Amino acid sequence: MFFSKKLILQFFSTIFITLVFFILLNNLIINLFRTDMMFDLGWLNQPSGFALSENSLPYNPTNSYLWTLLVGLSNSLKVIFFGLILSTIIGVIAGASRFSSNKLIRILSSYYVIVIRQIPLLLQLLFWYFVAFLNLSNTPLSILGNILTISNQGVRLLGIDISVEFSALLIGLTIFTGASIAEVVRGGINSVSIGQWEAFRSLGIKDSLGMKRIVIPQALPAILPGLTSQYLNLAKNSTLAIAVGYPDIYAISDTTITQTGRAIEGFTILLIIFLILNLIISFAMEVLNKIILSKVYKY
Amino acid sequence: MNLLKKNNSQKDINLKHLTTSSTNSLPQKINPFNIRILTRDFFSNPLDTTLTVALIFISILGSVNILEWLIYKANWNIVTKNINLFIVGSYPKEYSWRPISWLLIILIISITTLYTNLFKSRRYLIWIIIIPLGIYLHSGGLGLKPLPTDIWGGLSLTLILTLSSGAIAFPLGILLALGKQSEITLVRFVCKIYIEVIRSLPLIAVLFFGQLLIPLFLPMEVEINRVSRAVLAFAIFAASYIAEDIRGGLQAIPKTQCEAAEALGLSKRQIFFQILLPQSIRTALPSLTNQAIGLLQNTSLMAILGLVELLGISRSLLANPEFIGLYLETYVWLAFIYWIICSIMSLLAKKLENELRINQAKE
Amino acid sequence: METIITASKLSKSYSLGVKALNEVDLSVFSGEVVVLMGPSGSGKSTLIRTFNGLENIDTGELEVLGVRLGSFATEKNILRVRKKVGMVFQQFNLFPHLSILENVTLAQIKVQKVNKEKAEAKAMNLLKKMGIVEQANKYPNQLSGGQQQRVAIVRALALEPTLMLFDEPTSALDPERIKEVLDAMRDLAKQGMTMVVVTHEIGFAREVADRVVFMDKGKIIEESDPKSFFTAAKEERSRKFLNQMMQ
Amino acid sequence: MLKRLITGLTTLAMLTSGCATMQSSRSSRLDLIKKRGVLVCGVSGKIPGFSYLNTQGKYEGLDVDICKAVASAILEDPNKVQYRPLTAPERFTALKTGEIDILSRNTTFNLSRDSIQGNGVTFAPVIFHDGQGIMVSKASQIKNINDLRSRNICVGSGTTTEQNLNDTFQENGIRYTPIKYQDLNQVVAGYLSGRCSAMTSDRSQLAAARSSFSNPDRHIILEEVLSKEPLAPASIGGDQKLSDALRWVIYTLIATDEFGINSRNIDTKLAIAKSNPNLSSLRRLLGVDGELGNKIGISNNFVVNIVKSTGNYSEIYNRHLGPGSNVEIPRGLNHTYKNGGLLISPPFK
Repeated sequence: MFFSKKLILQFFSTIFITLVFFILLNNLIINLFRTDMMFDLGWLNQPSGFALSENSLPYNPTNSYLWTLLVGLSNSLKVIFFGLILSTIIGVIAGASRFSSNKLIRILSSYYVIVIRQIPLLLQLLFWYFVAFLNLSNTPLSILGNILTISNQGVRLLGIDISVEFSALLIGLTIFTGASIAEVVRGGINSVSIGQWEAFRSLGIKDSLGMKRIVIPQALPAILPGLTSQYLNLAKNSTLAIAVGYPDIYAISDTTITQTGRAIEGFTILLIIFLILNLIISFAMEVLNKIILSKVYKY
Repeated sequence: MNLLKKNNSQKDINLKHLTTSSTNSLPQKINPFNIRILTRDFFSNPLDTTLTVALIFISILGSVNILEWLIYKANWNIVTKNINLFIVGSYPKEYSWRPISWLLIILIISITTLYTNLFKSRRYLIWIIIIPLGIYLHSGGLGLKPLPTDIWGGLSLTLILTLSSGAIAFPLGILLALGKQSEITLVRFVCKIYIEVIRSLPLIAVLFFGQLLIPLFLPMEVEINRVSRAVLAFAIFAASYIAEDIRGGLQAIPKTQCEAAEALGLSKRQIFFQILLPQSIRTALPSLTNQAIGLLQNTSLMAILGLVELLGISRSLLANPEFIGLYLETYVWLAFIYWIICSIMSLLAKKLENELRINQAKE
Repeated sequence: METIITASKLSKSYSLGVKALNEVDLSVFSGEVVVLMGPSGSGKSTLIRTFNGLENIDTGELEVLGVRLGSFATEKNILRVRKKVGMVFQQFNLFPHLSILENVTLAQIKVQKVNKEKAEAKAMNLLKKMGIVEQANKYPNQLSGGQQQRVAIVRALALEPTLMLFDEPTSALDPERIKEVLDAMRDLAKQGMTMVVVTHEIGFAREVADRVVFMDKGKIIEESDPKSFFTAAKEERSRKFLNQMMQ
Repeated sequence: MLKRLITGLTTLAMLTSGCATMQSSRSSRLDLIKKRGVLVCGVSGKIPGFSYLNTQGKYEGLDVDICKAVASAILEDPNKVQYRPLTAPERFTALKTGEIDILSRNTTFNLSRDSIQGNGVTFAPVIFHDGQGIMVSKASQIKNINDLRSRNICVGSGTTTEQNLNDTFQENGIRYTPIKYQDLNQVVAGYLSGRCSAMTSDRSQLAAARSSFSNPDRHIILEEVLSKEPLAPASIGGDQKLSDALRWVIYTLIATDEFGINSRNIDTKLAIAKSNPNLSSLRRLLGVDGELGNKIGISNNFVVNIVKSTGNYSEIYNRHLGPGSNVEIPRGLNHTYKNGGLLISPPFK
């Protein structure tokens, strides 16, 4: 035989994949042509004509669709950024609480994880927004003096105004992601051998200190990959903003697609944005991973 | 060898140990009313005591309020008056026995799987038959009156979406995992791109693609209904995650397994399907369980895209003037249903895990 | 002679109902070296771990260095005992992310509140005595098993304990590394340290031990001086065990 | 394992083969509907009075009755309809991809939606003349849109409502904050909770929403109308057969209203028309003479079928929006021209 079996297989599979690809592309072109909607990005420069409830970048409705999408992205980044920080704090506390000497804390933290993870995130977001926040009173309720005031008009923290849509989304995402991070942290701590616990305990070191100095540093290599995927999940889940009226990138793409009818283009832009967002988070976590590992294991 | 064994047993202790307090390392026969145990678990130092007292106070206050609301304040009319809508959506009354009996069959099989040993050897076959049976009972044909997919709804639609997309995503995920390790460059490349792209997209975007853009990639004559498009979109999404889980399982298998199988003269295909795949699935089972539960929960996103599954039907009901404003009741009720189903799924997965472990031990 | 450990009728069972300790009575006196022997699962490891509160007992009375460690001892009491009792494990259990020096100084600084310079000076001194001072800035996994176990001994000694517990300290070592650890323990015994050692090393027991305690199935079967134990064990089970060990 | 794989693949095959139906691209959708024996109608499903799910799990409302009228004209059976609940953003795409045959979902008729370069659909005659309004609580003391300066306004996203709101306020130089929701009942929830000082939507929907409040008297709809909102059903552009049929179904509802023909007297009227050759316009309308139905590709007695199943426009209106219904909206512009409204039907000739 002149051609090896492998080469023939390679040849046919290549043909097959190319064929499928072209059939799909062909259908797309025919369908776009039929509806007079050939791929075109010119509309990005037209004014969007819709107002936004909040914007992290300067914005008014005469700005172009392109700028509107960027404002949406900045709104997304805002909720993702604070979500990452808060859910990490909650997740680490809840995960470490599973090893508390107080049984009640152990029970409560395990119930937190069980309950939150058995209920769809979308349902939780709807709850936080339509039940928890919108049922607040109209007149601001002050907590801790004037540090935090909340009403159904918004939250004011240290003089900074935060919308209820943002707050509900942030709390929902944080509590949901926090539960997953708690599991990651628990798994990481469990991966540290029992001998390490016994060793620091027999040196007279208390559990709280041992956890901080001995266990967590060794658990980090097991925790970080899980943490990365939870961060990515949080970024992706932030698109559920649309259900609580927060103008994130997905909500704005959705409105844009409705107004312009440019579904393929709008979707492509969304796809690219999320590919980049993923790359950024993965890259940042990889760098963090390396820094932490080199700090923890100096050899 | 001896040393290795010791290590293992130590690991086992590890898990139990770490969940108990600092002063004892192994669970023991305890009398729950022993005052000294209470001291150790709840009041071992002043900080603990304060926390315990505060937490007990908050829990009692919370439970009293919640119970009061559940029993006296809540208006459960939206649930009691619409229970059939929650279960089968707007499926016509005269035919609603079809989805209901399907749900009952699932419930019965779940219970027998969990608590009895009936049909043990054929159990997986029964679980696979459930899916076409559900589609048949819902859509009709072959003696049953055909009914279109757009009247499907409620809990039965949620389960149809979950089970059918899972049934597609699982083999597709395995194929992708296999493809990612293929020797053929283009296959490897395509699988890799597919997995990476889908995993980086939010589910809502994939579902949007499924609902509005899939038709653009098909010839004009081909019309796929909404439910199938949703199933397809969920399958496309879940497969990429399953592929990564399976791949993780494959990587966890020691190389010696492969070498041993090769030494026995098994072909490549035999090695994959008989040695590697079963082991990797066993390893990946906990994460696959999470995927399955996630899939069920994620079907609720279809409410945003206009299907009247469990959450969608609730949103329609909340538009009815009679039930306006009953958000909390509705959401608590939905959370309860999702919680029950997810718990059943976890129990089933645990059972499967145990059975696989026993099988492994027998081997 | 001062009593270091007084144990009476110690019992402990795991959830499966197996009695790990069954009414064990034992006293250890100051300056004494007691070797615990017995087949695996005999309860000797459980017993030694109750002495610093790593395991707690179900019933019975236990007093270590004058502190009561009965069932459900308070956290405070346990910490008090642990500060005075050093322990060396089969798997060394060094902290892999800390250097040798940090391993030895951590508890001094955090528990005894000694300042860093003093702690390091003391650590270097002890490492020097143990012959591993040149390893001070390395990390545990760069050391051989024998070296690691000697670091573990130093780590315990740095807290100036009154009692040292050894839980099979040589079982995880390569045969050629066993001697260096046993030598270190021998030196320690010569300096008059009170030691409880779980080991299968008959030579060590014969030479160093003041007393050999033989356990089986959670009970103390025989307690005698090493000479009479190894030459003329009284109990059938002890003889059987020794026969197996000699082969 | 292999078995499991094969079963999975067969399921896939079953699903795809069972669900894919072939449809000719050349012929009109009207023929497809006839062949299929069922009309696929896109509705909202969440607007009281127009289309919503009743406790029996059936859709109900003015928009739904339009679907029924079309089904009884084309398929001679008002029940041969599949309803697709659609969100505002997806409705035109659904029409374009052929997912639905007709759209009957509170859709505002305007140029860009009608044109090829825009959304590319063809509108049927207007079935409900509406205008966008703003509802506020009486207690707020808001009297006109100027009082809404830098207030929050709840609005449904992806709708012309959103654009109209923006246009009006921008023209008047009034700054405001839109809080956008996905469907009307969420807009209502946002408004009632006090998240917004006002909510905006079509006046009919505002009235419908208000009627469901526990204290309807505490809310008022401002006099100002932000825009004309002629709501009309639609079909895909470039399919004249279907759009003609749809158009004349709507005119039937209006014409029978003008003639005073309703579901109670239709049999009498038909008997009169049959027995009296002089009543030529009535005879044509009821399909006794003139083969009118054939000309638009449906049966000649389509008018009779429609009136028998849904009644005339007044009957439909009164059932869902009239006095005593759940959602009471004053009829206003939606009377026939004879009664001072805007509804008029060209002659059935």
